[in-house]
Amino acid sequence: QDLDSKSVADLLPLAKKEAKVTVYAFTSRIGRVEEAFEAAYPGIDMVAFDMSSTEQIARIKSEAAAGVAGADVIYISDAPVVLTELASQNLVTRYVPPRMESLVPEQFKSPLLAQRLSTKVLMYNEEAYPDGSPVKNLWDLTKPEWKGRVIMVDPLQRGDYLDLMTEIVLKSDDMAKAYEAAFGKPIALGEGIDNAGEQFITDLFANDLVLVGSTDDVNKAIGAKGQKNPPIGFTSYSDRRDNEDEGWALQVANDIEPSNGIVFPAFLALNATAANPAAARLAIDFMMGDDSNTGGDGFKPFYVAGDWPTRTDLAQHPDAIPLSDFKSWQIDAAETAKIRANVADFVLALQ
Amino acid sequence: MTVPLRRLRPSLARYGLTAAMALILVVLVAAPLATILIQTLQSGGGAWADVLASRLSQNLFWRPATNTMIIGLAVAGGCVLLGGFLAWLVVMTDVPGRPLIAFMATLPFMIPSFATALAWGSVFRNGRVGGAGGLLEGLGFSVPDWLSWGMVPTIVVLIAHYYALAFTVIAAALSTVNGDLVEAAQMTGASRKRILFGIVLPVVTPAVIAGGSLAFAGAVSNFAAPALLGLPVRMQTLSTRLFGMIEIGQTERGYVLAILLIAISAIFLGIGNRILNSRRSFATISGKGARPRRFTLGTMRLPLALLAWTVCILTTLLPILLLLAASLAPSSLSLFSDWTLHYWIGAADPAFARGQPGIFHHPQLISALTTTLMLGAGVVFAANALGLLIAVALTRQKVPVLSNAVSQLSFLPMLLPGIAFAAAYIALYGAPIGPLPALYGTKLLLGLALTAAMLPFAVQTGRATVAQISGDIDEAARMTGAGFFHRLWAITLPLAARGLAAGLLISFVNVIGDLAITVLLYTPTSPLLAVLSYSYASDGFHQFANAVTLVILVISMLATCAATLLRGRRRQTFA
Amino acid sequence: MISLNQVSKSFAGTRVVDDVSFSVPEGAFLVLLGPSGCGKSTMLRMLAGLEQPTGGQIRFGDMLVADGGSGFALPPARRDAGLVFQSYALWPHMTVAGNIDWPLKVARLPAEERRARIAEAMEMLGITQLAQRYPGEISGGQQQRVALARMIAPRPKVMLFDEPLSNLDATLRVEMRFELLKVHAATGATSVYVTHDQVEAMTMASHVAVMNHGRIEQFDAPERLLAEPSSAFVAGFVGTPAANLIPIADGKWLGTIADAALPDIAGHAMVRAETIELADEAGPRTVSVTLAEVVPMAGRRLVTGVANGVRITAITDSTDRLPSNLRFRLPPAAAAIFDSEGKRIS
Amino acid sequence: MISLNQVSKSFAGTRVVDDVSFSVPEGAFLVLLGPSGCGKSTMLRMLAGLEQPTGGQIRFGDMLVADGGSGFALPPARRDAGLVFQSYALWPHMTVAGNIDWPLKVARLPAEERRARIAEAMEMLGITQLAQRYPGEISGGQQQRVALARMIAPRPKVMLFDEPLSNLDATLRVEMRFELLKVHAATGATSVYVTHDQVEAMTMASHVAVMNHGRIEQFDAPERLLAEPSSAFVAGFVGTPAANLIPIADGKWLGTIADAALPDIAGHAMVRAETIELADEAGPRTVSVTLAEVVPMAGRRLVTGVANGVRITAITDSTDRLPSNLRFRLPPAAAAIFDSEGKRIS
Ligand SMILES: Nc1ncnc2c1ncn2[C@@H]1O[C@H](COP(=O)(O)OP(=O)(O)OP(=O)(O)O)[C@@H](O)[C@H]1O
Ligand SMILES: Nc1ncnc2c1ncn2[C@@H]1O[C@H](COP(=O)(O)OP(=O)(O)OP(=O)(O)O)[C@@H](O)[C@H]1O
Ligand SMILES: [Mg+2]
Ligand SMILES: [Mg+2]
Repeated sequence: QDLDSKSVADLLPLAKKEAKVTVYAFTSRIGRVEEAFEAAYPGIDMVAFDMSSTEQIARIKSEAAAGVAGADVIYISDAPVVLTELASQNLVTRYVPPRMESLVPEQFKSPLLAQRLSTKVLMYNEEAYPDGSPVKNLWDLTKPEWKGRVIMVDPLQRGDYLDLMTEIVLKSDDMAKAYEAAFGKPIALGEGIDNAGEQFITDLFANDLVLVGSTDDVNKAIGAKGQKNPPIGFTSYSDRRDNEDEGWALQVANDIEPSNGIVFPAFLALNATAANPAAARLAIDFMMGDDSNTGGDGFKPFYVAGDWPTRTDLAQHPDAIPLSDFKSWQIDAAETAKIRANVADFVLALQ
Repeated sequence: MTVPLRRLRPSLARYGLTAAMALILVVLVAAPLATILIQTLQSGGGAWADVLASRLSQNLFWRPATNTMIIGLAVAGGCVLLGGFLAWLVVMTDVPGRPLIAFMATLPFMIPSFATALAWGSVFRNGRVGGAGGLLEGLGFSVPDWLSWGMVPTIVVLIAHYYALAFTVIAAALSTVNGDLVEAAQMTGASRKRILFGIVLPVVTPAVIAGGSLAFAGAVSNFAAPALLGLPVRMQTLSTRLFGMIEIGQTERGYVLAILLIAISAIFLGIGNRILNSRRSFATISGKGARPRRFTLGTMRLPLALLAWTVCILTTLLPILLLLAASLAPSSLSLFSDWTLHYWIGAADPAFARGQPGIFHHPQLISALTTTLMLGAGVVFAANALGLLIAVALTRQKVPVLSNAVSQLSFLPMLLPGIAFAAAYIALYGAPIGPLPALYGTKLLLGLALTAAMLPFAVQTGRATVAQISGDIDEAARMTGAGFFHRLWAITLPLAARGLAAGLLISFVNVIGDLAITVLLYTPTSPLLAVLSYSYASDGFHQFANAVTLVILVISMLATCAATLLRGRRRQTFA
Repeated sequence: MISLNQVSKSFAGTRVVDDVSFSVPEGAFLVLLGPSGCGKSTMLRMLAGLEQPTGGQIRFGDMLVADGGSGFALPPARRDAGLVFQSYALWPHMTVAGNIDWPLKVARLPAEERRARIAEAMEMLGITQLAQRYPGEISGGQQQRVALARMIAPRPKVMLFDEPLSNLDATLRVEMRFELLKVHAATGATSVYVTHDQVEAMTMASHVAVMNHGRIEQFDAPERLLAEPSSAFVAGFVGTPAANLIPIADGKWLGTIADAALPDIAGHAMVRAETIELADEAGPRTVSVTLAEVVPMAGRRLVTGVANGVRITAITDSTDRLPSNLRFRLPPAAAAIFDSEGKRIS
Repeated sequence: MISLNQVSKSFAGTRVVDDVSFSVPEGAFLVLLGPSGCGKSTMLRMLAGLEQPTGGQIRFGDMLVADGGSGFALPPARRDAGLVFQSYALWPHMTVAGNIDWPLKVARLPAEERRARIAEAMEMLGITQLAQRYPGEISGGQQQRVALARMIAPRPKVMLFDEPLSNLDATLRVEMRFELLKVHAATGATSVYVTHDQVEAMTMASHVAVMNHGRIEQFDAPERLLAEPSSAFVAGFVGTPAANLIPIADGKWLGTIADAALPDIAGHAMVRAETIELADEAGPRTVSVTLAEVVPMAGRRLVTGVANGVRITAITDSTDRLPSNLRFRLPPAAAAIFDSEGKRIS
């Protein structure tokens, strides 16, 4: 509490005494953060573990049960699970560096501090559709011409895709409106279906939705050049940066009714029983970026097109659509968490 | 005082080893497993109801379970047939190029199964998931979905991946089969095929069961192949389901599925156990010396050789080639163009691969390499030493209930998803237990968990070979007054050497490739190759990940070579 | 030195050794004789400590080595006994010399001594030139000799032999039994020796135990066994050739040929082959037989004929051709009479 | 029906079968006799097709089955031969009945027939009650009988036996050889039979081949072997007991006892045991021996003594105690004389 309000300058001597900070991170880019951090604060050793959000969650829970403090800082995605299973049990706690209080909008500061935003949005092959997205409305995906040609990762295999499904259900009202726009008549719900979102998911699956195991398979399927009739599907906007290397033609479909997908946060949080509380706070502060307009070395690994910093003061990445122009739902992790399991069960019943 | 001691001693001699092994298995396997079981029950057991008796259970459990069992049994059968056939060819016939076939046939399970699946796709893939089709579509054939996706390709790919396990274990066993058993069969006028399936494979039943069980366990817990080939037609297996459940935060359901997977598998594995525990003996190494027997294949020599070569090339060279290409080609869409060594040795270049330098510039590659090797070697020796002891206990001391428990327990780690296994280890041994310090964060904990995870391989292979040594050989050594470990070292070990080498190899390959357990338990000061590969992959640097995978593969291959050479230097008279 | 007290052994419920008691002094040479499957090997294995009796006690001298009741068993290693396995049980991964050497190594003999013992044992068994071969590369008889050499080299106090010469030729067997007796005498060991060879039994044994169905039929000195078989089984089992056991009933040989000298019971009369003569003519106590086989032995011929399904062997000195209508003349008195249970009556 | 022409076999350079030629007609019963390691098993294995001769041809009837020169070999499966392995080679994972059944299954006999044959074979070998046991659960002799049953049940045209009765007791052996001869006669098969048992050789054989060091020493009818051994080796090897081979030199027995009847060469004189008498007093052709052993046989006693390191066996009828100062009187004429190479001279 006391520490929470300390400035970097005040934290530094304490952190130096601790001399070490352990970070669990869901991305290997933490390696580059580590180098930068140790260069910025010599004498404080950052120890970084790279593991998926799921593995972090398993590890944090087991560690808590065993009474050991593994990490000081947790850098994690998979917001709904983190909130319900970690934050609510106080296994991880919120920390917002004083420096960030004014730079990060409220919605990204609570219940945990979000460092940046990622996406799962509808994307298409710009080589096959040079005139823009062939789809203007999510409901188009349930039409016969897209039968067997919509692709995504099995929402029961990956949390972010389940979040997408959940958001669609949460935004049922928008979905119902979009239905009218697409078919020119009000939506009629099928039996046992409670809302337009569920109806959409049902119809999508009924339209021979193709499921795969990883985002990369989606990218390849959609993006591969030289296809006459490529599928369309949901994936990460930021993967577009690999277009050149991989030979893809991925492009985001932004103008979609009611939305092209979701934007979700990556959290930076403290371990409630951190062994190095000061260094932990210092590390979070560092990872939020410095005062330069690209966030400096601490944020550099995350300053990529298709991911947006939650800080409002950083410059837009030149290659990407600004967040404000991006037509996505920003998930509300708390709301999502509430019905996520039900949506999972709903999807489970479909396949 | 003396009387109870007197009573104790003979029963110790009779059950002591088994009891000791049971104790170790409780610590290594049963306790962590119980932790997981308790977790699933803590919240009222709702997950059990969801999985077994709810409107969801059909999709959540029953259908995936059915698929899993079909796959498991088909793969086990296929692997035993294919692996057994190749083992027979290599060990018992004069097929040309035996050493090379032997070498190649051990490779497939070192190649990650996604590469094998990729190889399948490169031929049979159709346009269902976009992109270009495979070779067949390229030639103008239209490939139906059942051949591109789902059950059939999954089974074929898994057989192509796991038959090497069966091959390795069965070949080791066959090489010790006393020639006169085969000769006796030849005298009856039986055809080669008849002898193979009527005598040769049955006399090495322990190895066949070991190979089959390992393949079964591998197949039912494999994730990559059903995820790659099954999902597009919405075929789910228990492993994809439970992986998904854990992934989307429904951990309890995931663990319930894992426990159910274990339970179902235990039924099938129990059948194998019963055969091994029956009165039947499989002592093919007799105390009368033995001459090895080789069939001359005659006119079938070339056709059979061709068949073996085709299988080997398709299941090893093709996936390896694809893997190699995938580590050289900038685009995963056209694997055979624009090859560059950048991903291996390139210096950092901001304009290419997001500035990532080649893997040989990775600052931790060397330390990852050495840690991997050291850890691998340590774990493998620990696991196999234990495995041999367990195998001896199971073969020589048949204690009614305990033996069965030991046998089953030693197999379970193979079926339990690594993430669950590792989590249980942290939960159980992470905190201090009584006077014992917390093991969390130590290499010891990782070592213990990996040792437990490798036990199935060690026990199965050990058991297959120990069962072949006729009892009187050991008894003759007991008569000399040599102690248990002395006999183990001088008599059992050399006679079981081939099988043990197989066990060492299989577990080594597994341990250096293991990710699921390592990723939760490793210590960051010493990353492992698998973790390295994983972090590359998780950021979308596939070429780099594949390059590291190839490094792992090369290490595995070197280990195989070493094992072969070691074996070759021994005079193979009894075998 | 070895004494057994009501020792029994069951496998899965069937008794294969049944209430066996006997004792032999130190330095004795006990031969176990008996039909296939009667429990001889099981006996040896119990003495060796490889099998635990299900009942009774085994003592070596004063020392209890196994007690079926309490389950106590001294492990084989601590009995100072050696066993030649019926199946040889050679270690297939060791050379001939290696096989012989290993027990010596276990006993921690100095290298010098070991070399000498190996050389001696191989020399004695005529396998010196096979030293570097593996068990799979030598003949059956050679393997058997290796098994013998391996057991003898460490000079155990109790030597157990399970048909150790069964795969050797007659000439070698004569040599070997000579050598074995020498070793036995030199080491003062107590030996238990299973054999099917009557000559071995008669020449080597200080005591013979004839077993049948897991029980001891007779335990005696070898000469007494021949002279005074205590049961029909023993009478018909020992001797080269074994005595004829001719069924009698109502005072008639084979139930047909009346003889006043015979008792009036149903049973068997023991008639030694050498007391049966070949007869030219029918006459008293003469039985007509069909010729089964003629075996030259000890300068004579054993002539076996079958009468009423009973094989009868006679011995003849003459080298004449046998008449096509062969007749045996039985002796005036049977050497012994056994009742229908096989118990000796006279 | 079986003929061998200059058949040889080498293992790693050493010839273990050396230039063997002979032939036997269909239905013959050939016994191979010879010391341990002389190549008997190897011969059988070549006949079976399990071993390829390195030289020479083997024919079954007119059919060439193996040719060492060209490397041609008819596979074992196509020779219609059966082999009882010296090591039994029972399949450990099958029951006794299963072991016997498997070859019948391979021969595609109908189930009915198979059952009958199994029952018959087991009955004949006295192992009926072991049908459901596994090989590891029966005694050595029982295993050997299973091996026999397994070979006999399919009734092959060529039956090869490698010491098939070595682990059976004398009584059972007599029965078995009787049964085997019956099978042999009934099926009209040609048999080749390796044994160390002289009685078996003499009673079963139509032809005997005595082997030594891979060569055939003598190939003859059994009686002729005893009566007219063609070499010192054969003389000293066959017979129960085998004839004495007493060294002679310069017309002196044992180089010391002059005898005008002896030729003036260095070699061996063959003296049958039955022609040597026990002497009370020193006298002509009398040699003083140390008693080695006494074996009761065929109602007589074989007395073996050692003189100058030479074992000499005599036969005595008397049951008297042997004098402590034992003397043997040699016969006036040796039955045969062999030169120092072992070749027969007279
Ligand atoms: N693989 C081998 N390498 C070298 N020598 C061998 C091999 N197999 C057998 N021999 C030798 O060949 C000779 C003949 O062996 P074989 O088994 O034919 O003898 P045998 O006459 O059957 O003897 P026995 O009566 O002891 O069984 C033996 O001296 C044996 O040592
Ligand atoms: N494991 C077992 N289970 C059941 N019966 C067994 C087992 N082992 C041996 N037997 C039986 O016990 C009896 C005695 O066996 P043992 O080996 O002692 O006979 P043996 O006298 O040595 O015979 P042989 O002269 O044939 O070697 C046999 O009838 C055999 O079938
Ligand atoms: Mg026995
Ligand atoms: Mg032999």
